[in-house]
Formats: sequence, structure tokens, C-alpha cells
Amino acid sequence: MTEFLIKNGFVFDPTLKIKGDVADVAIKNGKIVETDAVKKPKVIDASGKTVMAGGLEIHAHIAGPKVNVGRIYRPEDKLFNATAGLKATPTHMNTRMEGGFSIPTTYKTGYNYARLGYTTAMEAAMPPLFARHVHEEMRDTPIIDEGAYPVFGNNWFVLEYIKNREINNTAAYIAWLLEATKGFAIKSVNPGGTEAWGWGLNCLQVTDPVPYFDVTPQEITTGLIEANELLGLPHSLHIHGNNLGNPGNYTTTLDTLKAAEGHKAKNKFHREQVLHHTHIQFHSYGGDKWANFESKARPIMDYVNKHKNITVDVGFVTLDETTTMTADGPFEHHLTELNHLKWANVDVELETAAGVVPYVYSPDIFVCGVQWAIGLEIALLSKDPMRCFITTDHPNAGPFTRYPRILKWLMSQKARDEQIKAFKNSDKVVNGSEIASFDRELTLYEVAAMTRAGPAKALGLSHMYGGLKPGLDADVAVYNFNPEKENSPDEIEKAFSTVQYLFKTGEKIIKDGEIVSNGNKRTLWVHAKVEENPQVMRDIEEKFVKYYTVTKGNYEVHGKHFIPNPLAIEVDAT
Amino acid sequence: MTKTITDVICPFCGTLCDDIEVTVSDDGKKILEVFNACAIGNEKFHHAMAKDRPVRPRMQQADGTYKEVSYDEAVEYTAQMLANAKKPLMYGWSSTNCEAQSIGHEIAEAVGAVVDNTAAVCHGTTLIAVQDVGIPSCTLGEIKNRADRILFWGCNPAHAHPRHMSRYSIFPRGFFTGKGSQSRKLIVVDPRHSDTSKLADVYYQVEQGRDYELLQAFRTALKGEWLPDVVAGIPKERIYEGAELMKSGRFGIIFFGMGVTQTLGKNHNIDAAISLTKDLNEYTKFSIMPMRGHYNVTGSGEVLAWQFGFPYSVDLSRGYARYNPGDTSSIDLLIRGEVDSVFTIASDPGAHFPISAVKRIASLPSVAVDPHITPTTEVSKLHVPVAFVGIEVGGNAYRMDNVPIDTRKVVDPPEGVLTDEQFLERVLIRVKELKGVKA
Amino acid sequence: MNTVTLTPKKQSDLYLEVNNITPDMFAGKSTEQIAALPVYVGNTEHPLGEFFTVTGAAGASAAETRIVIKGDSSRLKYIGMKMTAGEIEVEGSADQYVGGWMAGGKIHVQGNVQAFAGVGMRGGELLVDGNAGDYLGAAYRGDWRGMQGGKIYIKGNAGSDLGYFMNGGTIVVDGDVDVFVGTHAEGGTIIIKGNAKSKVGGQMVQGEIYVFGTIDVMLPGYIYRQELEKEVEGMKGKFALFEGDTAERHPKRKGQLQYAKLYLKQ
Amino acid sequence: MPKITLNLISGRTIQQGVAIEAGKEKPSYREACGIIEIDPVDFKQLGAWRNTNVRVTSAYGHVIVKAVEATQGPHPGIAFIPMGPWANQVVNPRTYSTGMPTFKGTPIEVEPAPSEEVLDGIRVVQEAVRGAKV
Repeated sequence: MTEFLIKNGFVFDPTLKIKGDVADVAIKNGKIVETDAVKKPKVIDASGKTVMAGGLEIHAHIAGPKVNVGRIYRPEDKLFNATAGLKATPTHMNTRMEGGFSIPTTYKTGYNYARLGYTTAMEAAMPPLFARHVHEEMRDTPIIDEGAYPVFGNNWFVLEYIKNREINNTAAYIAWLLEATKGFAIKSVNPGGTEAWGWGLNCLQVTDPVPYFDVTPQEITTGLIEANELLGLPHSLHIHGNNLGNPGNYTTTLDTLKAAEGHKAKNKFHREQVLHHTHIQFHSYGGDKWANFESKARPIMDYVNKHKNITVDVGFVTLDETTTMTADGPFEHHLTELNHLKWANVDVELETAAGVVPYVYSPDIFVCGVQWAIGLEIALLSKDPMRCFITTDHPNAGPFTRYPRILKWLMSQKARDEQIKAFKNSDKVVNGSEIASFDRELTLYEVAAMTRAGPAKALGLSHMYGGLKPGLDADVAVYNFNPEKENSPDEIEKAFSTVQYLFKTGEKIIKDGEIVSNGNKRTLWVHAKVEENPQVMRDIEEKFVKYYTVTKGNYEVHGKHFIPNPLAIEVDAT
Repeated sequence: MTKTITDVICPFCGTLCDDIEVTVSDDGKKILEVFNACAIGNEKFHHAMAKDRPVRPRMQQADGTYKEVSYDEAVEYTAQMLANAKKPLMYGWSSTNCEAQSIGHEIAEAVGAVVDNTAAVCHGTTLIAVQDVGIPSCTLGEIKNRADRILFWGCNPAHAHPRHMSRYSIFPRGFFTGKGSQSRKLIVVDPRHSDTSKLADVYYQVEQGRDYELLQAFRTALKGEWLPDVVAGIPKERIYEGAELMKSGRFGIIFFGMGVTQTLGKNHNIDAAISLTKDLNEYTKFSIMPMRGHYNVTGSGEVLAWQFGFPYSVDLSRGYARYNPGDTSSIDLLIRGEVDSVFTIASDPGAHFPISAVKRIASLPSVAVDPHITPTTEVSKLHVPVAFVGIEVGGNAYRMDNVPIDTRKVVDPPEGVLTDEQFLERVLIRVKELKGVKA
Repeated sequence: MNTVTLTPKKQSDLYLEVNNITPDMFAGKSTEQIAALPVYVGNTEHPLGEFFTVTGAAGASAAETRIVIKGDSSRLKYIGMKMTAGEIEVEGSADQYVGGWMAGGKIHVQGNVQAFAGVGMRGGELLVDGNAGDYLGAAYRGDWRGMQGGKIYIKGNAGSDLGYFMNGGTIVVDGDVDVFVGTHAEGGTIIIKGNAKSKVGGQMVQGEIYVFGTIDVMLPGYIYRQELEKEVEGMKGKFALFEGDTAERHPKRKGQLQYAKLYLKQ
Repeated sequence: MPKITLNLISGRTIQQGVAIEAGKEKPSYREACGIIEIDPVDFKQLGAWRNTNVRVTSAYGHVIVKAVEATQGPHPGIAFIPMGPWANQVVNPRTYSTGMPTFKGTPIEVEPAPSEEVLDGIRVVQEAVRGAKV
């Protein structure tokens, strides 16, 4: 493999504690190496540019059944929004057609992450029965390494085991399902509420019992944390709490976060949190109706800042027309009742559900403006950027392609002020939030923590990703951004929109902003070894015979077609 | 010793039964017995064994007869035809696996073709409706485990999806439906008193072509609004009763078929049915599902959607994907004279398109890839026989509820017969050479 | 205003996609530059000049540019697509998407137009002397925002799905229309001077439809309210007012439900 | 000969499903799909015996099929030809710009044609497309 030496860039890397010093980065055999370890490297002149590790997406909806429902049912998302593929100009000879804005095609998803300097992304909700579909899409998403989180929070096995306080059985089932679906982590979406949705109901509070199963969201969350730490998985429980999107829901969120109290991370991956709460912007709402809707970012972040065993990602609202999609089935029904736009829903037998509704975050609507402010407040109130990550819950709060715009808002008070002024109801937005009073501007070092080192650590992948330490995978992004110069807000956005260079596991992917390789994408999954558990295996056999509509033999994901290039993370919980 | 293969998937209809057992000879070449399949599935497995099955490509001669050619010649003809066309149509894809579809799409992208699947004459109008109003749906297991109200509207599973009723919709005993069919009320709407309707608790003989009116009347009745005395041949009292019956269930499902997708109203019929489902969710839990025909038409839509953004009728001719049924759809393209060559695979437009569209296929350079002899192969310039997917080669397929199931290989294909994937892979390599695309 | 005249030189074997034939694209260009603009036949790209002789001169802006297309345009798709100003005169018939997504200016077609004319229209004027196809003034697939403004006038008949998801503007058809008129409309005005078939105003939330002739079968969700004297398109008459579609949701204004209005001439 | 007017729909039958898998070049395909199912009331008007060949004519074409009594009825006024090449000689190809032909709801005339032959599935298409030119 070719050796590279990226010379004289301004390097930002929390793993090496480098805060913009001019330094060189060397690449050999797919890994970062000491600069003297390369003999005849190709030299990349990065002087006057910013150098960081490849970005890590910890939470996005980019592959699988509900994403594809979004694509299928929104042709208008692609109208006049497509670019040429194979048969176009010679520089594009190697790439495929791209299309779509809020729900781009798989090819566009891979290319766009690469253009932003990202090299790894996690699909945030995999319905186990649809695991093959998720893997087929990930296979067709070029360049980036990907993994997927199977959903467990409404799974009948989990509900029954936790009701009986059978944490060993819960863990054994989780290990089996991770292997059967080639999944990466434990996801829980609206625990209990989505099963209730099977009857058109919901669990809005952590103490609302799940119909028939008679277990509460709180018990499910605690049980899943315990099972996760019993297994010692690389990532923690990844939760989307109850009561998403409703005024006054911040108290539910605090109740959800409290489930982590008294639990300590047990794993060999240097992960410290036991609970990751995702898109916490959607869960930090005050008021008791839309008319008095307000930000409760401060109480939420006060709690998060104080509790080191919790991480969060934001879910920034980008003020775009987008497509919401979540395994929180009842929420999507609630949303379509609000905006009257087309509603798709899929209830998945024994496991979960999902809904999809288009949404227009209009700068003319006061609530949208406050949602925008809450996202920024969460990031700007965070005292530890290694525990608060940048996401848009793509495509829910906006497409991930808006990350450069979010950086602009986070790094420039001026950019925020301009946006506040542009709101139709700016007074109401300012009254309903604290954003106008914030003068914090994030540094690139903090940004590197929130987009690279932090997510890598939280995912238990800091031994591979997130930094430029020798021995890590050679995922390196070079941005045409000189941090020593005065940069206008729009220059920030532009610079981070397309990398100058991108390397993925040592291969040159982007050169001068143009994609030159489809890379060597890998699928991450967790192979957790547990003691044999005959009861759980009997339960699995029984449920397949009686209640599933596929046989157990046709449920498990095998084969090169689905995962041509697997990367199994080994866990021994025996 | 014979051996029995279990968990075999039936590659016929969208029900995609995965509990078939097949006994094969000890050399793995012959299917001896097929268990659990319906009459159609059974026939499908046995037909793969037919002795008179074509095993080499056949080229049409000037006098209309066919002459055997090699696969090399077939690859060359196909690649040349596609590479030289200005707007080739690549139609079908519904009876092959997702792996083959994927390769086909790469060919289509390289040559700037229109890719369309059999939804064009089946549930394409459903997809249009879904694009307009969405679709609250579920997997088939939800129906088995929860549903107590089952509506079949313009579909006849007794004939078209023979095991649907026993596996998923009427008879099975599920988690919350322990009494099987006694747990459920069955409502059927059809202009014909079909074999399915004979099982119904309530049957509505809708006037043919007035499904839209009747669906909208049910929606009106749900809201308690005024109705005319008779709608679509049904007295209003029966419409109010039906609305009450739906509302009073705990979990309901509407299955619909070509009786509404192909009838006057088309996408609007489905739109109204979906809107009815959405309305019912204000009172109880309700879902709706199209009864997809070909076993992997759903998969074709899925793969097209994640690769190009649209589920069928995808026009790649301008180098980016465009979609608008009525313009980019096969029947319109053929009848309007918009395409200049036709590649069909895993489908039979010759039998299932209106004759005016078939005439166009017959008049153009054309290739048909199909294990069978069909009206399409017998009017195309080249017929390429291939292995049966789901019998002689495995590969992924999507059930009518979008659940992906990996089909299995049961026996070897006849000596020397290529699979869809193998043939398409060779065409792709040749097309890329002809188009000067870097491999 | 300056005029550019396009005279056909040769017919293409397949259909020709001419989305570049707009005043916006022609404005400020020489005849040579116009002749060099790309048109498309399937997957092939050709200079416009291969199919047309370009004469006259374009104006400095779209508003000052008029385009005349001579001869038979019945295999030209996308004439006037996305135009914002200026004028197009089509002397023959045109194919699909005439005036698609147009925002301003004026198109006059002397013959017929095929499906999707005025799709996604936002403003301007489209006048057709002959017949129109299906989906006239309709929304693009999946979009809940159909025709927003402007005026479409058809002197002949129109096909099915006229004014699908219409939000604003006016469509007038002198002749008859096929099934589905104003489906899902939330605004705008549709005037049918001839007869309509069935499925008129289905799932319509707001907006107005006038039918001067007959409707084969009324939808069940329309309720007769009263008879009214109205002047429509310069014609006075008595109309029966129906409100609906009661099957659909309707917004409230000042505590009153707002329905779509269907006027049937008596 | 009497001529009756009916409303034609087409669709699947289990016999059609079995026959297409058995082989469309086989006589069983013709037996399953080269038929028109007519209601007893309409048969009376037609004045023909069951299992007589009839000529079906629409605005879009014509075809010879065997008239049989409808098994899934009653449905006076409606005729049914299983989906396939025979039905497709006469169905309304208009798509209303949706891509979907109007396979159900085509006005047809049916008249007895006892001396004419029902072609097999391949020939009925080959004959119809013979000499087709772009």
C-alpha cells in the first residue's frame, strides 16, 4: 500500500492533545504511523489547512426499511436534486449516480459523508427482522465503515425477561440477536411505548406500564443497562427516551437519565458511559403546550455535565424541509396529526415499529426556531465535548449534509445572531430560549472531540478510530481551512463542506475535493460470546414456531452478499 | 439416500412462504417431492425438472424460427444492443434475486436505460398513492398475532396467494388471537362473489369501477357525515354498519389487490383506502397492505429505491435518475414509441402487457432472459434461458410486507446454464468495455 | 421584445427533450450560442442547431425574449420548463411537460399538449388552443404542493387528474374533462365549461370547481347547500353549490369548518 | 348470431397460476386462460352452449376464447378472462398517465364463434404482432 505524509497542517486531535499545532501525519499499511516510519511517502502539502481524524457518525438513519420507505414515498425529495453517475465526465468514471436531499440514495450517502470528512457511520435503528435489508443498503453505501444498532426496547423476549428480572437471559438473548442480525449495539427506542403502539397506545412516562407485558419503560432501561454491562459490549445502551417531541418532556428525559445512576461501565474498550441518550434536543422541551413551548436545555445539560456515566448526541434542527423517521411509531402518528403530511408506518412482529413523516422546519414558525436554539444550547452548555456529540439525527432534525452549517453556528456567535435576526418570530424565539445570551464559540479542538474522539470513545472504538495516534486506522481529513486567519461564518461553512483530501484506512478517497475511490468499506458487528443458555435457546425456538412468520433458519443473516467485508468486534462474556 | 431440505422459500408469489420442504435425489440434481407448498408452488418446483426446458440461448431467424447460439454470442448481442441504444428499456426483475437486480442496475446506469419492474402492471399505482398519502402498514406477523378485523378489497387470495389466509391472515392462531379465525371478522369487497368472498362474514358486491366512491363513502360514514342512499350499488345503511365494524376492532388490516390498482381510479382507489386506514387510527389500530404478486417485485422496488431513489419506472437516460409514471413507465414508453430496444428479465410482458405494447417489443431489438418459454421469449430477437432463482440458485427476496428472506438453492441447474447474475455480470463487463467505463 | 424563431430541420428518431428552450436560457445569447445549447435524445446530447434553424435575436433578459417554434413540436418534451418570464409561441402541437414548473411569462400552444402540462406551475400563463392531456396543472409525484399560481386556459378538452393537489391559480377548460378533477386540492379555481365524468373534487379540502355541463356521478362526500347566482369567466348563471369532500379533514376558520366548493350550473 | 355487451375484467386464478408455472407453451395454459367466464344470466342472452368458442371484441382488438360459466359469481353484466395474452388482446391500454393500463372495466361484445379456434398462448401473441413495425 502507498505511504503518505500529510505535511505542515494545523492538526486538531484530542487523542494526542494537539490543539492546532503545525504537525505531520504519516500513513503506512492502512494505519497512522510515526512520521519516521515512512520511507518514500507521497507527500500531501497541508500547509495552511486543517487536519483531523476521519469523522464518526454516532447516530443517523441511513440504511434499512424506514429509510427506504422515505426514499420510495418521497420522489419530490429527488426532483431536480440528482447528479450524474457512471456515464458522466471522466473524473466521475468510478462513481455511481447520486440523488436525494433529506433521504439520499446509498451511494450519495457514502459519498457525502466522505466529502464532509467522515469515515465511519452508525445506522441508529435496525429492526432485527429487517437486518438483511439494512445490510444490503450498507453494502451499497461506499467508502464509510458502518455498523447498525438492533432495537431491543420493545422486543417481546426482552420485555418478558426483564419483567421476570432475568438479566442473564436478557444478555444471552442480546448476544444471540447481535450475532443473528450482525448488529453492533443495544438500541432502545421509546421503551415499551412502541409495543403499546401495537394497539394504538403509547407509554409517555417512564412509569407507564406496557399493555399486557406489564413492565415499565424504567425497568426496561435499567435491565438493558445491566445486560449491556454484563456482556461488556463496546458501546453502551443507546436510548431514545419516552415522550419525544412533546412540550414539557424534559422531566421524562431526566427520569430516563436517572436509570444510569449507580451503574458503572464494565468493558475492555475504555468506554466510560453506561447510557448514551441520543438526539437529546428533541427531549429538552419545556412548557405544557405549543404556545408556551420553551428550551429546557439548561436543566438537561446540568444533569449531563454532572454525571460522567452518560453521553449524549444533540440532534440539531437545521431549518430545512426534511423527512422524519423513527422506531417511535406513536410519535410519527402524533406528528402526522399535527402537520397532515403523508404518514408511513411499519409495525414489526414481536420487535418494534417505525414511522415516517415529512417535516418542514420553517424559520417562520416559532417552535422550529426554539428547537434550533435548543440544539445549539445543548452543545454550548456542554462542559465535556468528549461526552456531547454533533448529530442531526439524520434526517429527523435535518440532513447530515448540514454539519458544516452547524459548525458555523457553533463556532460563530455572529452566525447565530444573523440566524436569530432572520426568524420571523425572533422575539418569541429569544424569549423561549437562552441562545441569544450565549457568547461561547467552539474551538476546532472541541469540534474534533464532538465529532471524532468523543464518538469513538463512546462507541468503544477508540482503539481504531477518532484520532491520529500511531496505530489507529489511517482515517484522515484535510480541510481547506486556516484557523489562524479571520474566517467569516460562510467561509467556515464552505471549508467544512468538502474536504480537500480524505484518507480511509490508508487509501486516498478524495483528492482536491473529487472522489477518486470507492474505498474498502467494512461492516462492523459485535460477536459476544456467552455461556450456553438452553432456556433462551428453547424460548427462541418456540417463538419462531408460534409467533414469527419466518422460520428461525430464515432469520439469521449469513453470507457474503450481505456483508462482503465484515469486521467483527470480539467480546468474551463467558 | 435422498435428502430433505427444510426452510425452503417458495419463489412464486409475494407471500414468500419459507416453510417448504423439498426432497432431492442423492446426487442433488433431482427434485423428488415438495411439501407444504400450494398447487402453484408445487408446480413451480416440479417444472424446473422439465425435460423439454431450453438450456441454450436461442436467436430469432429471418423466418421467425429460433436457432441455438452460445452464451458468448448472447452476451455480445445483449451488450451491443444495450450499448448502442439511445433509450433502452430494461423491464422485469420481479422473479429474480436482489443480487441480479443490482448488477442489472449497474448495466442500466452505464448504458442510460429505463429500469422498470412488474409493479408497472401490478402495484405501480399503489406506489403512486403511497407517494401521495403514505402507508400505515405492518409485517404479516402482526396480523397473525393481533388482527381481529380483516378486509380483502379487490383481491382474491384464495386464487392468487393460496397460503396467505392460512399462514397470516385468517386461520392462524397468534399471540393475541388464540382462537384463530374465530378471533377475526372477515370483510370482502369485490365486484365478483369470489372464492375469498365466500369465506367472509360481510361481503360488499361493489359496482365495478366505483371502488373510489365506496371507499370515500366509508370515510364519510366514519365521520358520521351524510351519505346518499346508495353508493356504488351498496345501500348506505350497510356502509355505516361496515364503518362501525371496522372501528370496533382492536387491530384491523386492509389487504388490497389488482381489483383496485387496475380499475378506473387506480392510484386514487389506493389513496382513498390508505386514507381510510389513516382515519381508522383515530379510533383504533389499523394497517393496510398491498397483495404483491411476483415473489420479489417488492425487492426490485427496494433495490431501485436505495440505489436510485425511486421504486419503479426509473429513467436513467440523462445520467441521473428521473421518475414519473405516465412518462417513464414501460407501457407508456412502448405505446408512445419512446424506446429503441427492450431487455426483459424475470417477467413476461408478452403475456401481461396490452397487445399494443407487445407489438412494439416485437418490432424492436429485444432480449428476453427467462428460464421458461413465454410469449415474450417467442417475440424477442434473443432468448437467454437461465437457472430458476429460489430453486437452482439462492439469493435475497422481499416479501409483500418488505421482509427480506434469503431464498435457497435446492438443486443444481442443468449443465452449462447460467444464472441471471452470471449472465448479467458478463453483459456488464462487456457493456463497460463498449462504453469505455473504467472497471 | 425580441423574437427567436426555431424552424425544424430534421425530426429526431425518438423524442427530443428541450428543457433549454426557454426565454431564460435564450436571453442574452446570440443565435450561434442558442444553436449550441444542448437538447437530448434518450441518452445522447446534441446541439439544438442540429434539429432547428435558429433565426432572429434574443432579448437581453427573459422578459424581453419571445420564442416561436414553427412546424410540428409533437415530439418535443419540456418546452418552457421552469421559465420565469418572456413568451413562447408553439405553432403546432407539443408533447409532455409544456410549461412544467413555470414561474412566469406566457406560453401559447396552437395545437394540443400531452400529459403533465403546467405540472408544478407557480405563475405565468399557459394557453392551449387544442386539447390537453392528463395531469394538467397537477403536482409532481409525491408533492403536496401542486399548482401554486398562474393561469391555464385550454380551449379544447382535458384529460384526467386536472388540478391534482392544486393550491392556487386558475385552470379553465372550455371543453370536457376526464375523471378526477381537483383531487386533494387545497385552493385555486377550476372552471369546466363542458362536461365532467365522475370523481370530481375527491379528497378536496378547499378551493373551487365550477362545472357548466354535467357530472356523471357525484362523490358521496358532497352535500347540496343552496342555489346561487354567479358570474364566472364572463358568464352569468344559476349554480347549485355543493360542499365537500366531507370524507376529508377540513380546517376551521373562526370556528367554522372550511369546505371545498363545487358549483354545478343549473 | 346474437351479440351481447359485457364489462370485461381480468385477474388471477389458481389454474392460471399453475399453468404459467407448468409452461406457457403447453395446452394447459390455453385451457386455463383462453376462456371467458360469463354469468348464467348473460349466457342465456348469448344463446350459446357452455364451452362454446366465442369472439370477444373491444375498441382495442378481438380474440377467440372459450365461453364457460362463471365459477365465482353471480355477477350479471361482468365477464372475466384470466390475466394473460387472450385478455390482453382486448383490454383498454389507456393508463391515464399512471403507467397502468385499465385491465379491468373494458366494454366488450361477445358473440358465438363455434367454428373458430382458440389459439395457444404463444401463437395468440405471435399472430397479433406479426408484421409489427416501428
